Amino acid sequence: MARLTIAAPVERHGLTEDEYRLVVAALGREPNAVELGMFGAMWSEHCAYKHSRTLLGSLPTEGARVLVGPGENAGAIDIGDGLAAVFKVESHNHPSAVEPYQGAATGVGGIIRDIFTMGARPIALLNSLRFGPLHPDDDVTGRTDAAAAARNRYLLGGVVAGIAGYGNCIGIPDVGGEIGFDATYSGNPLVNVMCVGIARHDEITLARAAGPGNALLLVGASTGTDGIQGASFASASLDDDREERRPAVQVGNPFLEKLLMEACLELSGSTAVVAMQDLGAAGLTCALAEVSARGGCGAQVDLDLVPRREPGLTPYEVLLSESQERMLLVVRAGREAEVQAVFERYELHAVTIGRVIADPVVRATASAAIVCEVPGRALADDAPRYTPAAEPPSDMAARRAESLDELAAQPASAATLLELLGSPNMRSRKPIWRRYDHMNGINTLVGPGAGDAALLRIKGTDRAIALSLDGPGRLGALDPRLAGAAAVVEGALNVACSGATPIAITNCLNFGSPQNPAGYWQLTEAVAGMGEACRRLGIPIVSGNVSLYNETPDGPILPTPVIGTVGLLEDRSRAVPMAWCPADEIWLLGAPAWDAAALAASELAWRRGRFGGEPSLDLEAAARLVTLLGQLGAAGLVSGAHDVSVGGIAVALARMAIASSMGADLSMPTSASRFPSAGLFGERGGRVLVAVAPASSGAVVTAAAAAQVTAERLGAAGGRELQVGLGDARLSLGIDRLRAAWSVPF
Amino acid sequence: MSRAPRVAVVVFPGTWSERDFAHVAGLLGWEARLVWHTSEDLGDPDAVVLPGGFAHGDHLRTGAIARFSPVMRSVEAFAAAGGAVLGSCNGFQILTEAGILPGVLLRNDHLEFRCDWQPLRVERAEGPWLAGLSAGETIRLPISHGEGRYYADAEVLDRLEADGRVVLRYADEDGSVVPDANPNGSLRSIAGIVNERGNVLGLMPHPERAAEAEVGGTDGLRILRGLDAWLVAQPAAAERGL
Amino acid sequence: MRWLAEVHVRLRPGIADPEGQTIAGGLRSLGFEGVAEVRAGKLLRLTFDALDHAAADAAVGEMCRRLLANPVMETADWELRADEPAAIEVHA
Amino acid sequence: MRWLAEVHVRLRPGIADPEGQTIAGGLRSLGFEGVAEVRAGKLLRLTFDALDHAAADAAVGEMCRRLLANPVMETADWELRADEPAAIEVHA
Ligand SMILES: Nc1ncnc2c1ncn2[C@@H]1O[C@H](COP(=O)(O)OP(=O)(O)O)[C@@H](O)[C@H]1O
Ligand SMILES: [Mg+2]
Repeated sequence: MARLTIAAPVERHGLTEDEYRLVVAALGREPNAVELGMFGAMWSEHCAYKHSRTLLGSLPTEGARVLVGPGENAGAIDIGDGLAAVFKVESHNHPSAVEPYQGAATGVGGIIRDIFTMGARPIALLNSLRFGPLHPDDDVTGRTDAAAAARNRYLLGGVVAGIAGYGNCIGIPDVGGEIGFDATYSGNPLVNVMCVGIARHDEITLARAAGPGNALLLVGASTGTDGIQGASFASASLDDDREERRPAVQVGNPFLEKLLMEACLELSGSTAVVAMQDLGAAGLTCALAEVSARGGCGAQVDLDLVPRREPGLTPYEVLLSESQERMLLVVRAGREAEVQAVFERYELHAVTIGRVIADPVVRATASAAIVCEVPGRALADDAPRYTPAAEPPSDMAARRAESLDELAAQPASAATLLELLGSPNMRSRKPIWRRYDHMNGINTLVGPGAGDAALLRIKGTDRAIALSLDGPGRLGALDPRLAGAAAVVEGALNVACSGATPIAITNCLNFGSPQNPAGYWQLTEAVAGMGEACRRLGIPIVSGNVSLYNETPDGPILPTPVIGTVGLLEDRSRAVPMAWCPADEIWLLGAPAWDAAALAASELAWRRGRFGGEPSLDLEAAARLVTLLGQLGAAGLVSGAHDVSVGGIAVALARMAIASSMGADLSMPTSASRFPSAGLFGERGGRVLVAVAPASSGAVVTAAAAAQVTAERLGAAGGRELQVGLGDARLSLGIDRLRAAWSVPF
Repeated sequence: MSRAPRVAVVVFPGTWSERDFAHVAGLLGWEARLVWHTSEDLGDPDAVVLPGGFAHGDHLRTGAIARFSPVMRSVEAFAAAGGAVLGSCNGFQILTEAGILPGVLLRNDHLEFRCDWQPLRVERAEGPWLAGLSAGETIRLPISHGEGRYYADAEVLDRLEADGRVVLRYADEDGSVVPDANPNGSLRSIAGIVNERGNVLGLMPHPERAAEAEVGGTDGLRILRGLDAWLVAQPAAAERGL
Repeated sequence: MRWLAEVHVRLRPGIADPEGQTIAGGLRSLGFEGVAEVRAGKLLRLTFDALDHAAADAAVGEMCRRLLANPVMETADWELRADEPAAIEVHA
Repeated sequence: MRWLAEVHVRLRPGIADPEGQTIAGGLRSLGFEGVAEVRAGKLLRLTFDALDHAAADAAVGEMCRRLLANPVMETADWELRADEPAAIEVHA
């Protein structure tokens, strides 16, 4: 097990020589080994956002509905009736690469704690996953050998089991997400988990210590040597000696967290509690530093009072242990007993380990001697911020210049549609989501598989919230800025397709090393694109997470900005499903994409080994489409909707046909006949298929015209066949064949 | 019975369906009381519900530790006196561990957790919970468990069948009990059983999750509603000496 | 004094063991064709205090009967030994 | 010839063991106050063919390394013996 020796060199703590000098400056003296460890963890990329904080400052975080923006444990937005939706997405990529079950499970546990720490009752989880190819022949690049594929299958199985194991046990439904496969994720899977909670405005609890003399209570699991160095570990790339450098694996205990959650929620309304902070990366050190820095005061604790799981822990280990399921509470002096009584009822022990002090330092004692005394701000806020060199990958220009005309001009065949439907990035996700309890709490109106976004009712109101967690596929390889923007647009459209209005987003930025100019360029571009799209759509970003150094000796992952979108549906009786009804007219809304470049970064292009081209997206048009969908939904004019994403129009139509168990007779406009494959399989964003009752089509056309959104009538629903005419070609497939092709196991 | 039925919903550490049952009790006009597992006082209820969840994290065996909670003494007494008891999911597992119902629920044969809507064939429609259904009909309820594989030795199974105590079986959409429709490998596709007197029902599915059309179905409501009619025909709990 | 018991909880013969079957399948697909059968059970290592060997042994039997094994489908056997300092480090 | 291996898969020292903790709590609440610690692990009983004792032992070690134990958090030890008819009955 990785145990640090007191004589550990600076490198071992992940600090550079320059950073070490900054530490000395901040303290006005040399740090002792314990303090050095604290800085090493707190100034890690994972905790300090050294390479991203400056960029994140450019994102729009204001909005009429924003109650709590970035900076707290999670963001909070007003959803009416004095209620707030509290949500955030978090990554657990590196721990999952090492131990998939526990890595994913503790990721779920961590994001859930972020939500109930805010005083909100978690009502939903979503997860966004990326893995390398599960079979060598799924990888056209030929980079995936049998061993790598086996490892990827092991990682997928472990991660899904870990998410299910934790979420099902604690009783929070997992209602949606996405999963994607690409060779660049081999050995470096992505595990992003989003949690959404509901709180009354007056229940929202912040993590700001205040009032010298107030008590610091440590609650939950006892402390062991779990995950020491976890924070710095998450910030180092996974080179081959990870087996050796691996810290002790953290084991999640959802059963304990359930008790912790219920007790904290019971206390969230209480005036006895000043602040709550969960213990995550960098453990007690981070919790103490952040609550005191946020509150502009200090904290003094006696480490001898911290309950231990095993004998012989050093002060260093107690301060940096990442043992799971622990919380720090700031409790009004004199009211400790009343708070402790609540925890006792839930069979938990809350121990007073120290007090808030006026002096703005984190001071810890052990056997009556001071083991560390560090300004909280220095730990929490004063890490250096870097803006390293940024440069597009050298081959970028050449790849974008590549023409896709030849592939795009190929006839769009039924065989290709079936191939795409059954491909790992498109086939049914049911084998995954049926392993998650997606109904607990009986709020799930639309669950996984049933729509682009999950829809959950808010009991006691007419409202529902729509939730989506989506990433940009391969766009990042050709245009990271577009990838950031497209992910925001897809999230907004997923939510809008269910009839809801997108009101806020959270995000998780999964990228390679920022010390590599291409890596940092991808990060800057993606953040810029996200910001542009959010401003254009008028959606604030209220929380997020950054995971860098996602690379293996084979190179970095695809730039993967994952967007969690929350939408509000005022009248849930107006919810829009993904299916169509007999005789419905099928309309395509949004900027037409019949040109060859629509195939850029598409699944079809990748499967054919065409990794180039110039992807694009008309943000203005997409914004108008989102608004239009809101109007159509509110007016009850559409009976079904689904956004065009991976696999293009053809796959989107097939998905709707399968969902409706009904075919349709359609023909593409003549403008599509020059590049049939681009027309049917192109994945350019900002397009939606809607099903409209004949009686309503006039109103839809008028509304679309008024909103300046292009609307194209493709045909009508009915029969057992999906028929698509394109020029003189005609593609025709029975529902059962579509469903069979789509329903292949992983 | 004039007043609203009083239902005690038992809460173990790790239980998570109690709030959902309370919500549905509200729809039914029942008075639901959550009873923490360390209490022996069920509060003179007309019926007792053991909800779903992961009592004690399902560690060791589902329900193995829960059965020793003080509240179980009262539940046993209530059941023995003929009171209406419903154990769903984890509640069913606890009832078998406690020996109130025979058999045991083992890990699903495919080793995965399974959450889905599941058709069930009603084998017998009697007693406090099922009288509102009709024997032979097919209903749909959500299942959500990793350890629902019903097991008992052949003798016990034969006795259960002979006494007509297998009340619910996993079936396909048209109500045929076929291996493919069995979601967890339960012997004889058993999804629910009752005790000798028929007053205690244990089932893996979640009736409380099928009580409103907007969340997917109302067959669960039909099951719970059965209690109202049954209670009318019963002497009050007090008269039964509870 | 302190005792260390290793309790083996086994599925009764004849009861289907999908976990064991899956592990056996996994081993065979890794090339261990010689694997005929795998049965999965639980290993519980108990550290506890008891007066003497007899009392300790009786206690373990009682723990198995009441909680650790369910007679409907499981059996339990155990090894018992005094817990020497050495052993403490092992599991501390 | 046929061999019988009892593989004990244990959590490494220091790795949290929620299951063991819960079981210990359960035993104490049943009145076994003397219980200091419980560590939960897996018991895998393998029946397999190998040429001789050395080959069988090597095979088990390989199976543990490749599938049965996750070195990140688990260790494995085993007892190996030739599988006599008697033993076969036990687990047949
Ligand atoms: N990892 C996952 N966990 C839970 N639900 C998932 C996961 N992956 C996909 N889903 C669900 O499956 C459905 C289809 O997913 P996806 O194909 O990504 O959406 P679409 O193609 O409709 O945009 C969605 O409802 C989504 O929420
Ligand atoms: Mg979508």
